Amino acid sequence: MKVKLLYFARLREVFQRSGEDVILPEAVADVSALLAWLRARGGTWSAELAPGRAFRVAVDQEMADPRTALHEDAEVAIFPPVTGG
Amino acid sequence: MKVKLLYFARLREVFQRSGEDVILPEAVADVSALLAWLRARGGTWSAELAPGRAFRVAVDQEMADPRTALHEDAEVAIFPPVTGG
Amino acid sequence: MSVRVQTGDFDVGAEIARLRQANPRIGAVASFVGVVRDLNEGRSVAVMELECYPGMTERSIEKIVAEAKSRWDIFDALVVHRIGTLRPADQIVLVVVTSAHRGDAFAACEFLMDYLKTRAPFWKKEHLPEGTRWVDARSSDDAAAARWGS
Amino acid sequence: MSVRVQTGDFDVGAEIARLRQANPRIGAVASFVGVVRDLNEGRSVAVMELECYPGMTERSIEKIVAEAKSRWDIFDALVVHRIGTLRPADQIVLVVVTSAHRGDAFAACEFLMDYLKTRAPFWKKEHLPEGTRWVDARSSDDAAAARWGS
Repeated sequence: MKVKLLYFARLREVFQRSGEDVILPEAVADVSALLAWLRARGGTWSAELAPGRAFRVAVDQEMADPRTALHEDAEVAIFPPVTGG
Repeated sequence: MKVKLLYFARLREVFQRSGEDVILPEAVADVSALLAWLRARGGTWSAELAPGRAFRVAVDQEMADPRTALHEDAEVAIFPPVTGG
Repeated sequence: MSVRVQTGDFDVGAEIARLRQANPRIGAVASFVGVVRDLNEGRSVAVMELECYPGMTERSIEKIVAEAKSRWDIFDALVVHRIGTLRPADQIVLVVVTSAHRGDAFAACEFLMDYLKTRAPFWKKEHLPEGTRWVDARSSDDAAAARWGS
Repeated sequence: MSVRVQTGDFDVGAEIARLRQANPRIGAVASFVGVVRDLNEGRSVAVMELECYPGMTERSIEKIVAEAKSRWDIFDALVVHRIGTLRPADQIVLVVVTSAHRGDAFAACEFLMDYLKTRAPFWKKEHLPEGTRWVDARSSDDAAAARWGS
């Protein structure tokens, strides 16, 4: 399944990218599985996305939780807690 | 005792004057006595300033009550309840 | 602090800019503009007249501003209130409050407006199709002022 | 309803005038301007950068405005939020709410500001003398949003 990943603010800087198009294995069907898949990259990925770290996930521009399902061409954004204007 | 009387809004129109300089008898020393003295004029004065009618009195630009004392050259204003902007 | 009662109109943007000027600690500017509506209590209003008590009106507003400053952590407040003949869509009153944080700015601004509508010496006369009438004090405004526990 | 996220500055007076235009039933205009302070949590701030999530940021604010309209009796609301590089005294955010009466205008304006500061996707980076830092979410803002019981 192809999804678009977006990163904002501190996570954009730490991951050194604002986004990427990734092809997910069939087993990666929800946000929880996607995070595990990203953590498997190791390094900053496993550190920043570890359980207990403060980050948020949106799917198709709606706030998501670990059980939110993914779909072909989903836009998945990962970002720190918002800090307002 | 000489005092300056001011009337505002509806009372200015009913009394057909915006103010007047009056010489009060010696016995008229507070707001309550002043109102009785004005009511003694009869007509609209006794009607508009009757107990129970809605009006306010300020002495020297401070809200007053019946017991507020008058003094030489006091500025006494009588007006309807305020209605804001 | 600045309190003005005037017949002329005011420029909201210019007034806010002037109040903010030269205070880099301001983080929040709450403001309110009151406008003449074409309806009041269901009646069509063409023209209204606002009367004040020159001197006492300004002094009473200055006292209200001082009270707001003692109750909330605000830098400054501006009140501009018009008197004279006003028509629907005309601006009547402007309140601007500056603070470091929005909570104090909002609270002080609303507090000042509640007092202006209920306690400050202004009287309003409406020109209706069938003639003119002095507006009566409104109990809903009294209730708004009562919230502040004075 | 109007929601804009932009790098450029805004003109408070002109925005208020545009929102008021052609609605003679408006009696109350509450507005709020957020400004970059030269101090944040006691630290001197020279420059800050604001980042948004293009698309989601606008949509989330539009939803907040729709919620404000369902909660309070208001005519219209405008939100203008800047992103990019901002310096002390720069305007960051403008919220304007029009209503027949002041209570609804104030409440909706403060509600919108609380949500903008806590829920809308914006991230702030400060340039301090010793380097840059991403600002952490503040618990006082969370408390302000929690008041609205959502």
